[in-house]
This record gives sequence, C-alpha cells and structure tokens, in this order.
Amino acid sequence: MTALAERRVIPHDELQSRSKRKESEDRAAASVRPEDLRLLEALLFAASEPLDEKTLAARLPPEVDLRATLRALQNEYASRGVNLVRVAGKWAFRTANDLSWLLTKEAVVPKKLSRAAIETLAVIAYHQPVTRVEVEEIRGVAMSKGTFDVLMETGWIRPRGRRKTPGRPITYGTTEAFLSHFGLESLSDLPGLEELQGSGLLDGRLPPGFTVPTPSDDPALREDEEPLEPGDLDLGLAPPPERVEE
Amino acid sequence: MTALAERRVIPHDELQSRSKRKESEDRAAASVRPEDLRLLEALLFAASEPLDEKTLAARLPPEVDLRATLRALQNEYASRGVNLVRVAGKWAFRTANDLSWLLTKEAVVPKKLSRAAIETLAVIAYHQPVTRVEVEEIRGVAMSKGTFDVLMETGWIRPRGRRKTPGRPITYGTTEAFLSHFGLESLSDLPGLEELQGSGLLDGRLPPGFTVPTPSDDPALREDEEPLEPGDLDLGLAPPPERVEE
Amino acid sequence: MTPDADIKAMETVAAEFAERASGEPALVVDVEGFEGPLDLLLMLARQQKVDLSRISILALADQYLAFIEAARKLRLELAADYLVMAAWLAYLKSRLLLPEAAPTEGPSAEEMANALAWRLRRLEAFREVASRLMARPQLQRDVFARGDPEPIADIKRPQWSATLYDLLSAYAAQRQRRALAHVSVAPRKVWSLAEARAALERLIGRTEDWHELDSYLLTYAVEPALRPTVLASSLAATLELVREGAMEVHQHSAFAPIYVRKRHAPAAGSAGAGNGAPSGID
Repeated sequence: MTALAERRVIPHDELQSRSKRKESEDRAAASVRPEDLRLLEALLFAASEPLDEKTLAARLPPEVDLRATLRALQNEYASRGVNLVRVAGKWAFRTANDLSWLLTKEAVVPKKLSRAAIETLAVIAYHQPVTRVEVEEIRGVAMSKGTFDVLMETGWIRPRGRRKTPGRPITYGTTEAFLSHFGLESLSDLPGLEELQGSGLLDGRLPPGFTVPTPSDDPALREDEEPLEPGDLDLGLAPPPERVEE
Repeated sequence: MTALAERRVIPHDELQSRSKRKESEDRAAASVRPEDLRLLEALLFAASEPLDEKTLAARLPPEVDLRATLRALQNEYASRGVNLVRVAGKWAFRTANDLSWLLTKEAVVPKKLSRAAIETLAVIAYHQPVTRVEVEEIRGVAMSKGTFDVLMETGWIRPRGRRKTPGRPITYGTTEAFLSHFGLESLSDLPGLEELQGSGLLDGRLPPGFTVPTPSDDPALREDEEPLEPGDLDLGLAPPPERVEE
Repeated sequence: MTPDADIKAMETVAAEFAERASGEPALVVDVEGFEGPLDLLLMLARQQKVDLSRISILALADQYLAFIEAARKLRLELAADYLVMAAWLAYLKSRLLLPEAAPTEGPSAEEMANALAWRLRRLEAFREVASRLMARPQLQRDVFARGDPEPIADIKRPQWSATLYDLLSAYAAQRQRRALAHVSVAPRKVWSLAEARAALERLIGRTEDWHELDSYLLTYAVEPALRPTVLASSLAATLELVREGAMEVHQHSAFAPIYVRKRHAPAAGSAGAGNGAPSGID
C-alpha cells in the first residue's frame, strides 16, 4: 500500500470511514462546484488511458477550476474501490491497489518477461538515456534481438536520440506507457533510485561529460545527444504523437 | 442516449444534489458494509462487459449481500457523472445520460493492417515504382485482392504509371499521405541496409549481393514508365477491382 | 576449501547450471535463459557469503576456473563468452599471483580485480532495482483501468494504424526470409580472436594489452584443432587494423610472440612509446 500512498497528492487514511469521506467532500465542495465534479468524473471514467490536464481543460467549460476539482475528486475516491491516480503526469481512474486479489480474472496474462528483458528494462529505466552498448557493458552480455524486440513490443522503451560519439549510437529511454504501467508519476518515483544514485554505481566508466546520474525521460535531448533522423524515429515503437493518447 | 434511461432500475432525479445523495447513502449503509461497496465498485469498473448477478456473486466473498450492495452502489452513483445501470439484466457503469454531450463526437475506430498488407506496403515503399508482379516476386507469394484493396483504401499507395513492357502493367508508388502517416520527411529517410542491420531488424548473415534499394517517390516518371491514361487516373481513388487485376 | 572439495562443489554448481539451462533448445547454454559470465560470477560470489565489496577476486577466479573445468568434464557446451571470461580470469590470476615486476602501462592487476568487483556490485544493484520495479503494482495485473471504456471525442486516431517499426520489420523479415531461402549458412566453427576480443571488451571493458591475453584466449576459447586457422586469420585481421591505424603490432624476432595493442589517439599521450617500436613484421 505504500506505493499507492506515494501516488496520491493528498495523503489520507486508507481505512477512513465513509462518513469521514463526506467531511472531506464538504471541505472540497467549498471551492468546487458539484456539477464540475460530475463532468470531470464522467470524462475520466470514460477513458481507459490517462488524460492530461490540457485535454481535460479543453473538454470542460472554461470557468472550471480544474486543479481544485481534480483534487476534490481524488479525495472523494481515495477510500473507494476505484482511485483517481496520477501517472506520467496525467490522470486516470484505477482500481485500488489492495484489490488485485479480487480482479485476477480481469488480469491480462502478459507475456512473461525473461530475466534478461527485465534487467535490460531496469538498466534503461534507471540509466536513461543509455545506448545498447552501455546496457551490454553493465549486464556483461550481448543483448539478443529477441530480448530487445520483446521490450520494444511492450511499448515501454523507445529510441530517443543519438549519442554524439563515434558511431552515433542510438540512445534509449522509457515511455509514458512505462510510467503508466508501473503506476509511476515520474521517473523520480522509481523504487530504489536514490540508493542506486547514492552508491555511485551509476557514474564512472563513462567518459566525463557523459555521466548520467539522474535518469530522465524528458523528451528534450541532453547535451550529448542529437536528434534521431526521421528515418530512425519510429524505428522503435513509434506512435506518432496523436496516437499516444489513445 | 434515451435508451440508457430506460435501462435504469431505480428512477431518480437527475439533478439530485450531492447532499441528497449522502442521505440515501446513509440509508443504504444500514445494511451494507463499506468494504463490500469497494469490492463491487472495483469489479464493475474493471469488467470489460456488463456483469450479471450470478457472476458478481461468484467473484465476491460469500457473505456479501449482493442485492443490497448493488442497490446502495446504484444510489451512491445516481447523482454522479457516472451511473450504475442495468443493461439486459446485467450491471455496468455508464456515463450519465445528461453528460452524453461530453462524449458525443465519434472516435474513429483504428484498424490494424494485416501482415500481408504491411509487407506489401513495405515492398512498394522500398522498390517503387514497382508492378504487382514484381511485388509478388519479391515477396514470393501472390497478392490477394483483399490486401491490395485495403492498401488502396489507406491512401498510402497510388498507381503512378505503366511500365513499358509487354502487357504495360501499372506501376505503383507511395503517396504523401504515406510519408505523413509514418512521420517521414521524404522517402530517402527510410533506413538502408546498414541501418536495418544496425537496428537488428536484418541480421548479419545475408548472402552476398543482398541489397536494399534506395527508394524514391519522385513523381516524375522513370524512363521505363509511361503515363497513365485518363481512364486509369481514378484508379487510385476508386479502383474497380477487375481493372486493378489486369 | 581443499582443492578436491572445491572441484566437487563446482561440479554441483555445473550440474545445477546444466539443469537451469536444460530448458533451452539450443546447444549453447547462454543467450535467452541464462545471463552470461557475470551472472555466473555473481552466483559464485554469493557463495563466498561476504559483502560484495570485500569479495576475494582471486578465490572467485579459482572457483570460476574450477567451474569451467567441471563443465568440460560434464561435456557441457558453454557459450563462448564463458570461455573468454575464463581466459581473462586465468590471466588476471597469473598477474595477481606474480609480483608486478615493473610498473607497466595500463591498469595494475589489483585495479583490474577492483574493476571486476565494481562491475559485479553494479550488476547486483541493477538486479535489485529491477526486482523492486517488477514488484510494483502493475497495470492490468494488479490495478486495472476501466474495462469497458467509452470513446472520448477529441482523441483523434488514424483509421489505419501501422507504425514505421511495423513497416520496417515487415520489410526486413520478408527480405530476410527470401534471402535465407536461397542460401543456407552453415553454423560457423571458426571463432576468430577478434571476436573473442570483442566479447572480452564487453565483459571486462577495454584492455590495454592483448598480447599475453591472446595465448589464454587460444587455450580456453578455441577448439584445439582450429587454433592454427584462428591464429592465421586473426593475424590477417590485425594487419588490416594496423594498416588502418587502429592497432600497433611488433615482433622482436622471427617466430617470437607477436605483440599487438590498440593504437592510442594522439591526445592520449601514451602513444609515444608504441610508435617507437618497429611496426614491421612479415
């Protein structure tokens, strides 16, 4: 449950009673119109994918105080079977963490990731932007095409640029789908990230100037990266921007 | 959306205030445990289709009073942006009737190209201008009419001329829509042999003499092409199937 | 541990290893299911039951080499990477055991051992965060989105969806299929030293001096019958690299060992000594 608590903007007691919930509703209601709550609720409920605030704002009447309404809605749902969570900087309703036992029938049995794929994913997530050779250097094995393809298929990693070094290798990073899948609001919520950074194991080995102590999926390229050419761009998973929303 | 109203078992005032809802909640709460509401809520939220009471009962702990819990949940949601409705004897969450305007515009249903279609498209892109027979030679399989029609429907390929050979077969190429869909600035952005190998899409073990053409969609006809006749020109928009086959 | 007990223990490990790998269809133990020499070293290191930062690399090298011997006894076919690592550990061991005669160029034996320990710690750290990541509640496994979403209007979707990746992989796959339908490539038997070095570079990072190492690589990583071929082809490849200025090679006299090393970029400063050596052989 701790993971869930991290994601919530407003901390609350998991076992908060229904009547307590009503109190917080009343507080929120002071600045939020009930009708706006209905609209926002309907919008977010209807979508299975997280929606960003811009999209929400565009759908709602202009006078709605989006932030306050979101917060009030999050509060209302905090103790329920469905929660309003923030993933990858966007908003979505998700079933509560503690109810996974109930929903096993709904679970899509995912292709089980091999150990190689899981480790590769972790290296990319915690060390991004990172090249294939760097991943191989850390793991001490060549990355098989199968492993790489499986990860690309998950849609969790993407090619993001090219490193400005000889050979101009492609750099990889994680996607929004990655954050959404693991319920992370941003990369800084990666579990164990601080320890890993503190250990100094993330730096070193790379020539000075290429150390990347803090992972970033900021689409803006680093200084040592240059853009992919159009030909590379979608080589990986390639959703053209308008399709990301689906 | 009127159909939705008919589906509701318990009529209620659409504009019932939040505070009224709380009262009804309190009434329901007398016989219903809050935790059961959470479970039911999560089940119905995550379900991919409406669930009947038998299914719900089977998934919930045996001591849950299903009828009472359903009614309480329906009450709770009655005034909200999402309602619990009964459809053909089964239960589901649906956007409130009066908010259908929020979701009115039809979303285009995405269709995925078949494997045959995408392979054919790829060959046309790389080898254009290319005739149907040449595509079949490269692919090693005959092209089905369905595959071809689908590609024409996408608007990504077009007939561009006729090859100056016996039978004067039509040559095909890609369109601007093709470039914009795949995010390519020009056709020369398609990766060549080395790039394909570098990305692992082609493996290193290729027979000598294996080449990947440098594609071009220059609309100017090649030397071995002659223009389509006016009658052929509409082919791209609405190909009468029997003429495409020729 | 007595040497005998050590060998015994390694045979157990090797058997376990064989079992773990038995689910693999290929002859080669590595690649999909098993995670390479560093993985094996980590497993062995854990048997020392000490903090990874205080691990004895010498003991680890012994264990690893014993494992390789045991695996050979069991006629277990090991992927080349394991043998390359064995060669390197044998080399490292010899340098750790002999007092360093004079300060040589490049890292000392101790530095190399530390680097290996550091790499093992880093691998373990990534393993740790990987498992923590996977333990998080995952979408559609632990937490669920709306199962029956209602379409929202202003999300535009193209009617036909296909990504460039789909397109390129479809192209590559069919060209590859057709290409291989015409030509069948026999599995290669010859493993060149250059490949061994490339594998080693991946395993332990760049190495300054290859010359001594090569004899180890030949011993461990190359089928005895193929050694002359491999040596010849690798010499040819080396000369090519020398011609391109990527390598330096010299030999003190006919039939003496051939010394080879990477040519440093002029800025590296250490190129002077190498350039002074006569680079003509043949």
